[in-house]
Amino acid sequence: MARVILLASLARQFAGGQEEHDVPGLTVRQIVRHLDERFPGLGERLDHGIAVAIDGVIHQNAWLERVEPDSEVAFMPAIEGGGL
Amino acid sequence: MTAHKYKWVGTRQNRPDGADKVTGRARFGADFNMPGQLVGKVLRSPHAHAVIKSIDISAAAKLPGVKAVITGQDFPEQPNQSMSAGEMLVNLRDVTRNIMAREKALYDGHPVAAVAAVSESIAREALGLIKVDYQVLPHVIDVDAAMKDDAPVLHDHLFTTGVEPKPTKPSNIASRIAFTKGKVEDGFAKAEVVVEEVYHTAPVHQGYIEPHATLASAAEDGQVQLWSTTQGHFQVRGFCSKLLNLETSQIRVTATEIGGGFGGKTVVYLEPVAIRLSQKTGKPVKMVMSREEVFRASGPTSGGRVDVKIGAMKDGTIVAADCTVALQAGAFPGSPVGPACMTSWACYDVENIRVIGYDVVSNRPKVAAYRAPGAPISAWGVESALDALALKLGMDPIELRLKNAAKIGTKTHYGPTFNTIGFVETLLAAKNSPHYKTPVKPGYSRGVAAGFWFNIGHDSSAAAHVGEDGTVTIISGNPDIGGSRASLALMAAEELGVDYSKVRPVVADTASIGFNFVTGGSRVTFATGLAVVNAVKNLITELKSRAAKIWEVEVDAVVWEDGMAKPSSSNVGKHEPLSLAKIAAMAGKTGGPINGHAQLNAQGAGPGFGVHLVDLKVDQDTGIVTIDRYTAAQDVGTAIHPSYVEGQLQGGAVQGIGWALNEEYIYNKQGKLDNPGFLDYRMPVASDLPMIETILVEVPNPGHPYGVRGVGEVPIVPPMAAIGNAIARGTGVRMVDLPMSPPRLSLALDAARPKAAAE
Amino acid sequence: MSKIHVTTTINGESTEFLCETQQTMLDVLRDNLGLTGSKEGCGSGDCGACTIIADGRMICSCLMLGAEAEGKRIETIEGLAQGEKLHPLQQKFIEMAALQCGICTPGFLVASKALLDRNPNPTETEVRYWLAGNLCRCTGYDKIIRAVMDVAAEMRK
Amino acid sequence: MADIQYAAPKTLDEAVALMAGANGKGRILAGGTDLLVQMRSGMQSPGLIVDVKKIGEMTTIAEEGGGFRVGAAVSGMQCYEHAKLKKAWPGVVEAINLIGSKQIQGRASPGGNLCNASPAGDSVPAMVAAGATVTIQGPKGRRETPVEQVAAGPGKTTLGLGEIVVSFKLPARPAGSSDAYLRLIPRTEMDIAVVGLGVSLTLDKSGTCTAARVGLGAVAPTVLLVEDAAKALVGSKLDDKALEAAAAACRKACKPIDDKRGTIVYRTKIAGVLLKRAAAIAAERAKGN
Repeated sequence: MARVILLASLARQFAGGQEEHDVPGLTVRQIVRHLDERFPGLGERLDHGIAVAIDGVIHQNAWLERVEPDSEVAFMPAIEGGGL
Repeated sequence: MTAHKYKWVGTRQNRPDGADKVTGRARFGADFNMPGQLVGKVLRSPHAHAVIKSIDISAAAKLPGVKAVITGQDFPEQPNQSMSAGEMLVNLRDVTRNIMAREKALYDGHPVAAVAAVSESIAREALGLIKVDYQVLPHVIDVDAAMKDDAPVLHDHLFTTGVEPKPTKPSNIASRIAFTKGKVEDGFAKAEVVVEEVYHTAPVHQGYIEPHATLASAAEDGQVQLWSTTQGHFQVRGFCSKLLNLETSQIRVTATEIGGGFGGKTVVYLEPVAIRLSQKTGKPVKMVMSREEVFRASGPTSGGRVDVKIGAMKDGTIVAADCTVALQAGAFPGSPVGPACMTSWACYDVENIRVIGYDVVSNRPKVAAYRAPGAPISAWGVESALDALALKLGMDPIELRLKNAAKIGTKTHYGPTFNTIGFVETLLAAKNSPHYKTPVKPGYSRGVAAGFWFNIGHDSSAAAHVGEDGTVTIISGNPDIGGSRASLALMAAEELGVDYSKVRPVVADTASIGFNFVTGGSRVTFATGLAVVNAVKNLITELKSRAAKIWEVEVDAVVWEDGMAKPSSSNVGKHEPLSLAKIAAMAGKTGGPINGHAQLNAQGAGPGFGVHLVDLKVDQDTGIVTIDRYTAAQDVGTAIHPSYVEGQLQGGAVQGIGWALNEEYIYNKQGKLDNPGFLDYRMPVASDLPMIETILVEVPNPGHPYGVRGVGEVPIVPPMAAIGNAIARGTGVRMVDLPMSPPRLSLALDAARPKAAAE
Repeated sequence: MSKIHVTTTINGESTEFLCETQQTMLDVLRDNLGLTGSKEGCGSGDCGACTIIADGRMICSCLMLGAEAEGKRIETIEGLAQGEKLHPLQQKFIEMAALQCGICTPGFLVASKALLDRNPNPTETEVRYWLAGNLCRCTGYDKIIRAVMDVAAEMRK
Repeated sequence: MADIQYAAPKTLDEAVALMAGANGKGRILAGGTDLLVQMRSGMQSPGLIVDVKKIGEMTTIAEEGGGFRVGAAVSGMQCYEHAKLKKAWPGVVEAINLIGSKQIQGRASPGGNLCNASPAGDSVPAMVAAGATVTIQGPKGRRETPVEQVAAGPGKTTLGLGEIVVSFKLPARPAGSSDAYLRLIPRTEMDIAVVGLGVSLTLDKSGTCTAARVGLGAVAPTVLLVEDAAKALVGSKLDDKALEAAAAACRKACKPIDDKRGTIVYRTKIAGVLLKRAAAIAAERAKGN
């Protein structure tokens, strides 16, 4: 079970305000699928403009990234760069 | 420095495009021309907010030499939803209205029509013949005013998202976002010291010296060739394909050399217009913005309001951190309020945090990214408030930050827990710097501030081609703004074990290499660097297999060392090492050309932290600030080319100094920009500045083979607060609004000295 | 539109061109003569990217009419290198990373040459004030100033 | 687009005839640093451009009756390189040399700065303080007028049709005289004066101020000659009381506006600050002469 952390706003919108959830899954995609089963609509929302940090390492457009059973999986707004 | 670990990485080689750029040979956006090209020009709204009742182009179209006149109606309507264009999430309904107004003009300078003519002067004359019937509406510029209930509303379809219950009437507040960690109320309840203040920043422009420019050639069969000065030619392709209903394969975009971007050249303004004009005329169309157009109509960054409240214990431990950030998005939603909120407290390990953000539209050009988008705005508030706290506690400002510094294992308020980061190391480097150890000169004062940026990875493609003489071409797809060709070539030479001079990096067009995300987010040396390293690894695998064929041994009997194939052990048999040149010379016999390639969505970009120190003097009579000494320390991972890393720190710091002291968009009562030029939009000049000292703290990023962290954006985050903090410590006056320009600072100083003010 | 015939000398070459009255020297260099090394950053004399030398004086070519070039000696960035050899300033700018994007570089080089031609031993302050009319947004000026000081020192040797 | 004519006459008479014949659409081109910017922005659309830089009298600096005659079209750099002029009128030369960047100084002229009639022109307050007169030639011949009487308001002059400002006459200086010009700008270079102030004064052997003139720019529609400030200085040893009185006179003379470059409050305050600082510099220099 990975420890999933949702943005406050997403938690309020989809998960009755609860920000932390234990979710099974070996990849980000599997985690998102499980979340969507629990909170219908959340999966689709997480597909757009959302990045995911697995154990503190930010991934953009991650789908197949591996998630360890004890991983922290935090969903956060995607970051666009300002450039040099 | 970790340079000694490597032969090439960490050395200061001449950039591959150096000679072109010091001789005037390098071709930038406006330097491209085609036979028979037309000149394209844009007619812009003189009003900040107006309904466009009608546009009469007949007189302009009749003018001899005018080949086409277009308006918003010449572009297909777009759905009101976010979708990706060149991997960027954008609302195309808004983008198509930003490149050419439809129902309304939403800011001074908003394009309303465009012409293509045989000469510049005829094009200008034609613009004067276009009759636009405007119904002028009340306008709103500032974020505070735009959020008021009775403010003029820009978009009737805009209802604030992220609030419950859903609003029933439209407003200028596009969205509300919130981030929480712990319970901020509990933190304040136990806090022994509290500081609270409201800070503002003025909108500022990226200020790249090269105006936007493009050259479009659309053929009758629908194929388009485009030259554009951009940070991302693949994004230009993506935007243009969506906005003009063209297939990406039909558009070939070549990125010209680019004269600065800083985030402002990640979107499109002229490109779709030039293509449409070229389609209509069957001729190439060149468009170049004037400096005035750049200021009035290309993406500046937000002005904003930051409400900050910090609760701490007497020993300096911060127990509660609260801030609300409201940012101007310009005429359409999409300010960098997200990153502004996420970066606000990212430097600090605080138990209870609440951050609320508002994305607010107003009658200004749609903001574009600007170096660490949003972060400098929240940092101005947070880092100023921290200094006020340090003064209240009688604590050294670096000690206060050390006491609360984020480190590995710190859980951020936006979700993730930090992996390996270098904030503590950077604070210590600043604390132990010659600058900080030197006593402040009499009449001067010293300020300190910190800054954070995530840095990003994202999509990159690269290829490595071996020539018949064994030299190597490295092909990638990111415009080189600050020396990235050099850093990519250094990593390629290091990986391949050959001389830097044997590796030639080129930036390919959209048809000649796979997709690459923008040059931005401090990603190129990290992400495209990773793609280049992987392409070279892929090449080495091929080189080993060719050597194996030549020696008639198994592939695993061959190793690659110092740029040569060697037998893995003596029992492989006696074989003279094969150099790249030798293998290349026999390529035909062993299977043909030898190339490597790689494509990836780079993950694990390491965040960067900066700490800046400034000594300055305030002229008590005039409010003029003189910067005497400046040091920028930053966690840079590994400095691949130290000179260009230092350059990023120095350039970012000076942009921040401009933001702090003089740069601002000034609007008149009619909502027209009053200072659309370099004379009155006051960017720092050489005589305003001292040398900018740099300290490169190298905490390698575990997510990159050479430990690269992005370095370009962090340096613009700390300067404003560092300068404000120095002013507060020197004069006792805490400035809360940017810029701290002479009239504004003088007024504040006089207010603190009633007698002087009475003069 | 009647055009003006101008005979001038550009980088040592006798040159003739036709221009309209309102065409600036920068327009003429870039559009009529294909010398695009001089850049237009503002068109109002505020950025220095179009700096050239006319009869020994450094000026903004965006604030000079093409017609005024009649009989003048014009020097541009394209004339700085001699054959295969870069000017010491050009070489030093590359070696010391005194450019990032490079758009302001031609103007800085021409202005720096004009400075060293009249003052081979400038102080840092003199260099900073001499180059105050050249905007650079990338470098923070630090490496540019160092490069000019270095070249001055070497040329004095 | 209207065809713009260009002429570069070698004599003043030709230039005057050309300007007189251009029925108001003629524009003088000296350094062009204002004219070309205004043409680009559409503020000016001349029918004829008269380049006066081939006219010797307008492009030379000559010593005359112990003073100097400065051609209206000489560049700031030319003035800067004229050692004697710099020695006698350091403030005037400083002021001319503050017009724009080094690039601009290679072109911009005191005549253009005066005739552009911007209240913020840097050279004008120094010329006013210096008591400079201008020589004007027109269809009706030549006339002389004090420099402060050329500008009529922002962008407007008192010049008649066909009249051209030919040169500036800077008078001879008694011993113990000098001048100074200071301006306030937000940056160290490349800005238009928020306030500009020129002081010219003469001190006797005891250090008492026997003559003074003060020119004040960017605080009113035209550059001001502040006689009350001069009165406050004359007869004093430039002590704090006299300086404060002169500063007060300068503040009193201000009729500024709020704009992108400064506020009424700020400009008024700075006028006083600059008077004190410029007077101190001028006095220090005067002691040396």
